[in-house]
Amino acid sequence: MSENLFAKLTEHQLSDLAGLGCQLDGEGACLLTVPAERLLAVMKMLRDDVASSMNYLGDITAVDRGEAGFEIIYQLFSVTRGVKATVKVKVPKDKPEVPSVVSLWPGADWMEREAYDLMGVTFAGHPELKRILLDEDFAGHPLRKDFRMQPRE
Amino acid sequence: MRTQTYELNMGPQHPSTHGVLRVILELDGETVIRAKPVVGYLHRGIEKICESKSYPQVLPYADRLDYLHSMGNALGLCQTVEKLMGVEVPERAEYIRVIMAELSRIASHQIFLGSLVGECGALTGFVFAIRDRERILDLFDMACGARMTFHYIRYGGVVQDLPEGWVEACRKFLDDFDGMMETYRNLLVGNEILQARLKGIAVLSAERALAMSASGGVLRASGVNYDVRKAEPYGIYNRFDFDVPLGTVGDSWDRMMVRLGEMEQAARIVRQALDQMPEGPVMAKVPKLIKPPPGEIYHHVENSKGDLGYYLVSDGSPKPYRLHVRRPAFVNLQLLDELCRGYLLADVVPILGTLDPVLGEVDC
Amino acid sequence: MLKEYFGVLLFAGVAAIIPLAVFAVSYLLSTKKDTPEKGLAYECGMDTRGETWVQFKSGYFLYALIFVVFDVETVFLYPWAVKFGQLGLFAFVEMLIFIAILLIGYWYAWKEQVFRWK
Amino acid sequence: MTDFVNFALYHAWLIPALPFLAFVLIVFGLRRHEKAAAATAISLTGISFLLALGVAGAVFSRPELVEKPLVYSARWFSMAGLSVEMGCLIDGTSAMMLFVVTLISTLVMIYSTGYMHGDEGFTRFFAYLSLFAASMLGLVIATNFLQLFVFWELVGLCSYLLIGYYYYKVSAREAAKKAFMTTRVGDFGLLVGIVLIQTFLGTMDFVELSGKLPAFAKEAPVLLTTIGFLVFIGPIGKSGQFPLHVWLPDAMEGPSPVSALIHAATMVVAGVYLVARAFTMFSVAPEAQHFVAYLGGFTAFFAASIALTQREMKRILAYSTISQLGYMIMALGVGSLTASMFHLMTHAYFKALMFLAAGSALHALHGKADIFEMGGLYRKMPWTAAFMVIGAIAIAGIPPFAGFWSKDEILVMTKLHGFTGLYYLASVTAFMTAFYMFRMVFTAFFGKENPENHPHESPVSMLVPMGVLAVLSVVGGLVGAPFVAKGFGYWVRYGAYHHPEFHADVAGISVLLALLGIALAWTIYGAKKVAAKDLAAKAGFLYTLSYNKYYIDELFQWINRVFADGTGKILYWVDLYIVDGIVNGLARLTAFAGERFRYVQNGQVQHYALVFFASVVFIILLSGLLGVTTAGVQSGGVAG
Amino acid sequence: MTIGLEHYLAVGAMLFCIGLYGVLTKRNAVAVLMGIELMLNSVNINLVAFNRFVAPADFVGQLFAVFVIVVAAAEVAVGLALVISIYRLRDSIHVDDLNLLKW
Amino acid sequence: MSNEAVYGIMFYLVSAVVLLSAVAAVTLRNLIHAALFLAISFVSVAGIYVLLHADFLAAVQVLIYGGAIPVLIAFGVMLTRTPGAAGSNPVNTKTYIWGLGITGALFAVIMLSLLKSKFAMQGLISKEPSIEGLARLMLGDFLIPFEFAAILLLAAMIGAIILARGGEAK
Amino acid sequence: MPNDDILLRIGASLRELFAGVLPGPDAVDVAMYFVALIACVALIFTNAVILILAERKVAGFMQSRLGPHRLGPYGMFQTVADVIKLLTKEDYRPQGVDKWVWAMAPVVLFVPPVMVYAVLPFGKNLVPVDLNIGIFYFVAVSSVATIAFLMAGWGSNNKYSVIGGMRAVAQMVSYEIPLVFSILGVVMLTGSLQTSVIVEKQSGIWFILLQPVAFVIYLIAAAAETNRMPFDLVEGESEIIAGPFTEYSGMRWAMFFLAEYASLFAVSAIASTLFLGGWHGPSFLPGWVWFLGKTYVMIFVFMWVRWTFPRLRVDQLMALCWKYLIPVSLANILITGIGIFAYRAMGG
Repeated sequence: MSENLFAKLTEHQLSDLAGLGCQLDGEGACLLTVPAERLLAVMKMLRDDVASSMNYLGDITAVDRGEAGFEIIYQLFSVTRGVKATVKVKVPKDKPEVPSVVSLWPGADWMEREAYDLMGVTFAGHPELKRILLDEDFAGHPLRKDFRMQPRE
Repeated sequence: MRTQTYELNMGPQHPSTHGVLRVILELDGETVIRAKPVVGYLHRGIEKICESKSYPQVLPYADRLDYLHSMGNALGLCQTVEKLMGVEVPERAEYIRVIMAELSRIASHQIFLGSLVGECGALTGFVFAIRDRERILDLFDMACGARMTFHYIRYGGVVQDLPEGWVEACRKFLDDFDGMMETYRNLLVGNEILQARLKGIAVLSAERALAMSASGGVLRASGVNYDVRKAEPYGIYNRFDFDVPLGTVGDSWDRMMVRLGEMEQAARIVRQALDQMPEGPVMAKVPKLIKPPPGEIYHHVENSKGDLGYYLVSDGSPKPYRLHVRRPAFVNLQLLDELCRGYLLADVVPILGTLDPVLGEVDC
Repeated sequence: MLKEYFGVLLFAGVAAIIPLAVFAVSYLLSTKKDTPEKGLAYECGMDTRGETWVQFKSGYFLYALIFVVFDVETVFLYPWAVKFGQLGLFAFVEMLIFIAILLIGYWYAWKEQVFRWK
Repeated sequence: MTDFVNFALYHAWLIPALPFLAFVLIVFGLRRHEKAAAATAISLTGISFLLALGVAGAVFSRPELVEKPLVYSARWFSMAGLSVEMGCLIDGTSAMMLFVVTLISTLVMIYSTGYMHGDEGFTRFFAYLSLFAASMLGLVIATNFLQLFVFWELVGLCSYLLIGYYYYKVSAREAAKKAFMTTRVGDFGLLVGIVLIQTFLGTMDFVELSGKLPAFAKEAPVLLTTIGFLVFIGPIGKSGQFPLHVWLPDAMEGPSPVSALIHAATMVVAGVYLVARAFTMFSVAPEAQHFVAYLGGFTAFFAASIALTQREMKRILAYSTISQLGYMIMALGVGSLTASMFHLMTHAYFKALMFLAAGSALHALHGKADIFEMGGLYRKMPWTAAFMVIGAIAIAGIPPFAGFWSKDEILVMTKLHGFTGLYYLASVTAFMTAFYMFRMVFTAFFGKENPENHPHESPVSMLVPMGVLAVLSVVGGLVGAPFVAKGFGYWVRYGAYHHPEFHADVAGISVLLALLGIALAWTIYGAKKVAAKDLAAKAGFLYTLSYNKYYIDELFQWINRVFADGTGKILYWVDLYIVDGIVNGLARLTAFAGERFRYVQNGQVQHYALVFFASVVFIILLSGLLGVTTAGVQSGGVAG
Repeated sequence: MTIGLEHYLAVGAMLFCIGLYGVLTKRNAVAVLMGIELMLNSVNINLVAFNRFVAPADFVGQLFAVFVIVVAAAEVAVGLALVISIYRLRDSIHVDDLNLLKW
Repeated sequence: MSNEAVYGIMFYLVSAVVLLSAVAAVTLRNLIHAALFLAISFVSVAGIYVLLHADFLAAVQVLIYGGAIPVLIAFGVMLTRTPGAAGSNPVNTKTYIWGLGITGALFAVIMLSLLKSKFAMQGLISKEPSIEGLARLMLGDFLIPFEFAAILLLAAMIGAIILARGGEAK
Repeated sequence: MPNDDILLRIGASLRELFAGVLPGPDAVDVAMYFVALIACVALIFTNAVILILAERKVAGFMQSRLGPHRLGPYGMFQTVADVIKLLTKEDYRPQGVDKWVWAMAPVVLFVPPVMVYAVLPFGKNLVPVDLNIGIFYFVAVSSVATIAFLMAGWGSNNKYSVIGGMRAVAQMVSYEIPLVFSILGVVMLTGSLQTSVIVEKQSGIWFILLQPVAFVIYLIAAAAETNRMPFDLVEGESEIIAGPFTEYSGMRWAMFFLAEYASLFAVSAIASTLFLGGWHGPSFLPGWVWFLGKTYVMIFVFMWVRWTFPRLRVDQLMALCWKYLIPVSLANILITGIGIFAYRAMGG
């Protein structure tokens, strides 16, 4: 399935994506690594383009790569065309910020909040970027590798 | 009149919020202005814990996500790890897994159905559903000795082969199951009051459902044909002949009916699996120390709540570097606010019921 | 007649005394251990936010209003029903007119969607 | 014949009842059947007319009725100390009124079948007309003040309905409201007067009253005068006397037949008729009577001076009505019931005729009202023009037309009873009447045609009633001419019969003045020898004043505004400076009292309740002190 | 000592005055309405008492009491509706804040 | 104990309940308490009716004043709530003194005139059950008031609906 | 007086006993009222115990399970154990409640159903207080129960309670009208409000046959009046916890239940009085056995309904009452009237 999209993208949009400075990485899944500033444009293209029409945002998560910064990973599907893609954004450790995709997929709301809550990645433009699972006054972001659990007293 | 609106807490300690969900209702009289779900009361930090556990130690946590559909959760995680490691699962184990996952789906939907009508006041319906669910739990009990957190599906297969007489017991259950469905339909579907309570309530359009990343019965009730078992058949699901029940309106009633249909389809799959199931080993050769190669993978399965996904990052060590769970109930729960708005206080509980959240999964 | 109503009064008095007596017994038998948490108003485990004495929409009032009108109507209907056998057709027509007049109001309320919960 | 006459006499109540029946039938059964509705209304009113003829015949055959009216009545309701009856009072005056009202009503209804043809509310209109006629007839046969008042109010209601007939027009709504409100002012005075009559004289019956009044006049002349004034406020409102005349010109917003009915036969003459009915009272209260005379005279002159400059045809007619009503009222005031009633009758003929003719013209011109936009109508509408000319001659007082005889009678009576000033004023008014009437006739019906207009003669159904009225306008006055023995004055009179005498000087002067007026009108508007504009410019201030109706409407608006806002301001000012000024100057005790007094009108219910119950306590104490303790209960309490 | 008409009338008078006190001195419009209801009740006591002691053969007094109850029900319905509508407009139900009769 | 004495005791008992709860209804500072005491007072008035042999009327009193009007008043209170129930029924200080005075004065004059009055009394009690007597009167001599009662109720109902809905119609 | 009726015999002998001790027949009558009262109270308490157990057993039966079965034979002592537990539970008052209003609500709720027992015709000559306005008395007295819900809702200082209280009142007042109107049909047939007379008139034919519509309306309205399923929105536990009862515990809470079962019995008994011929039945059993039997059948119907239907939503509840029951009940009155005239015209 994923090869399907890869093929289609090569036909229609490959040049565009190349022009945007994206890499296409076809290891088992269609993986697009996108710089943060291009994320919204690429996402919008993926959602609205007829070939891909990624109308379903599956998942948003973040991975702490230590000194290499954070990776934010989006899982996209097209319910209509049956294709899927993974979009990855790398952000530096000291400034983990990506644009929010809530404007494209309203369902991204809680997923982004969760990633923010647990990993400390900021989603610029999110309507209500607050902690969701943890207390408002919780210090730190537990899924970061440098987070140390406080022993319970 | 300029009635002042007021806030009303529903939960976390409330008889019908499916656990420790808290909904802050803003009401005008009895009309819901806003229904803000507050989650996290059951947050255990499973994702963080997993990073410090070896892969076999991680597996029980999957059971504790959606504790009503443990088999499906474990199936998803095992398949994720197996996919990354490239392990081939024996045929018989694949069938057993499908049988268990689908039985688990039926059990989970029975809870859904029972609690939904029970919250609407039809306690007898609730009791019927729970009673029938016991039959499935008995089957699980026979297979693995547990009734809730089974730890039955393991990396490479299942922990042990089905005991003697299990298949017969399962067939017996399936034979009775048609009668159970008949009862549900008679008791619930034809009930005028229940129809009045659910029809036309909290209508969710297909576009909105997609945009909100809803999945499972919630999405399909709105008429979107998206079932991971069909869209990306994992395991051996492409060997079975089953339909995806779809709704037309997207109201609470459709969400209930879609799940009723899914129960029937699940039984259909189980029947086929029982018929096709070959003899053979139930466990692949898996190293004692599970060390998936470095890499990352996203794998998702259709569990009873919807699209359950695992995002696994391995650095080659015996412990996962990062394990993220895409919990369908968590994502679906976002819809509560917009579905409740404008309806009455009494509608909130059935609407929540049709979203079918399990807080163990929502809070992770 | 007064004697019968004395009996009714007895019933009322005893009916009021019974719960009080039961409470007294319960008070004697029960354990007592007060903690601050016990005394909190129940709101699903959270502290109550805002006024507990919530304000209501006039829908409730309208139901009560129409109820009062119908309730008063019954005051006339019962004597009529009792005397019905002896009163003849004329009284029946009179009562029909009476009800018809009130039905205008009922119809109006229906038309104004008073009976539709908002 | 005698049978019919007697039947009519003793069943005179049928005369109002039949139109009322028509009203009920139309409203409840014939809403959708135009022809049937019109036929019902016309036929039932026509029967009323026949009965009215019968009543008239009865009066002719039994002359004693003139002195001693026939009264029969039934108990309407009664309570302690008050018994009210409803019934019929038949004498010469009421017989005459019945005749006139039924006649005009019938004719107007016939006319309306043509005029209102195709109107949406055709049946509604006939229902209103029937009710209107019924109310007026009920008023005419009233035996007492209360019955009269009830019908008086009904007449007011109908006029409201009819003036506002085109309720979708803002102006019509406003006019109807204005008529209703203005006449209400008068009605209030009347009501107070009636209550006072009941209180002090113990009866409201006309016949009984006339017996009691002379004695009462000796006892309490001031009170009687007051009552007279109060009662007269009613006619001021109803009959459009200064300063409550403002509604009448606006009342032309109704359909033209309605105007004819209102101006000629019903509504407005109700006031005159009331004064006639209460003539005994005025005759023993000279101050009130003189007031009536002078107000009537002034109104006649005042309205005529406004009519001089108006441009709308119906408005001119309306002011002429006010003016003629002034004559009638004046005649009553100078003490001649006969003259007043005579003029009422003739005026009904020719004013109805003129309104119907005007309606015919407007009908043809689709509602164009300005006479200066008409011109030369006589070519296309010869009949209408002829009728209008007849009417104009009649109102101008040219012999032998009807108006001459009645107006002459009034002038003679005025002069004979020593109201010389009024006589001159009335004569000048007669001149002005002739002038403005012919101004209208010359401008609208003669002269150059307006090419924009495409008039056409009205249908027969409209012409026939006008024809009947035209004949009456010509010969109708002869019944009261001096050379007729036992003429009008014999049958309609108060007190002893005086045969009218021909006073050549009075008649000559009035005819001369009328001719002069016509000539002047011809000079200016017919032959255009003198430009009207120049005159207007020369008259300047007077013209503007007249054209704007002496700014009476504006005055009322101003008064209204000033009273609504101003009273509050004045009260506030009084409160602030006078009350507080005194308060500040006095001791604290007074300050406290002032504070309390302020509460008396602070709008708070509780304070009103306080005052109310304090008064209750006070009254009980008072009655207790006087020893009238609950006498009612002592005698047996609530009876079973 | 027999209980007679006067006793009931006295009770009625007391109830009336209590109600009147409420009407005159309460700020809350609902409380004022409550006072009026008390006054109406006192009237009913009087009516029934007179019925019982003065004309026991007939039930006119009781029938009038029924009518008074009807009026009272209508009064309280419209009164409260008024209060509610005033509250909606003015956000206050204190009668001393209301001076609608003032112009 | 003679029947008459029992009657006397009952009269004083019921009257005391009526009057005391009425006093509570007009003096309590908590409007809710006041309303509840009002209900008590109303229901006790039914006792007075029973003592006056008006059994049907007593039941009517309980039905209307025990079940209907307190509900209406309660909803009225709920709809027009003021923050805090405790001081929801304040006294109008501007009218208080005068109100008290006038009430007292009125009571005094009523009692005075009561003392001075004489009534023509009949001791017998009708054999006809009051409910039948009422029906006879209601549908006979008092037909017009009876139908007017319907019209009054109709008017009240429509008027109150219009008033109470007011701004909500949109 | 039939000698074979044990209750009547007991009554007669008690009367004799009192006549010997007490002065005058009036005092004896009053003493007999007291006896009846004691009997009624005993009935209420035993009933509550029995009905709670019955309810659980019925529920178990409906849901294909056993219900209580541990304590005593068939779990018969389960309720007793519950009562003991409730009696010994701590009786605490939450902070912020309006003390007296809160505390008196259960009492006020308990009084009306008990008072209704006064007019229940348990058998011929077995009416505790045979008022001649009996049924109207029932209507009047039971209408007071609304105040108790108001008090509980108001007094509890809890939002769920207030919502529940308001709902309770709106529901109870609404359903009072069809209830009252449905009774009216029977009153038109009998021409009397006296319960004993109403039963007496059913010696030939039970009114359920003449007034089937009224019977159905009565059942629905009575279920709503007693806040039974499917009209138990007052408690509506899935939304508003326990409505006005949220802040009650121990015996105070139990008192609400006691009141509920007392009134359940009362409305069932009234149903059998009005429609099912009361004490009439084949004479091999005494009348009061028939009466109680019919009443328990009615109670069973109520329980059956309760364990079958889901709860209505509040707007649907109101619509059912105002848009269906009231017009139908009014039409029933009309048709009854016409029917009576027609019957008379045919010479009946």
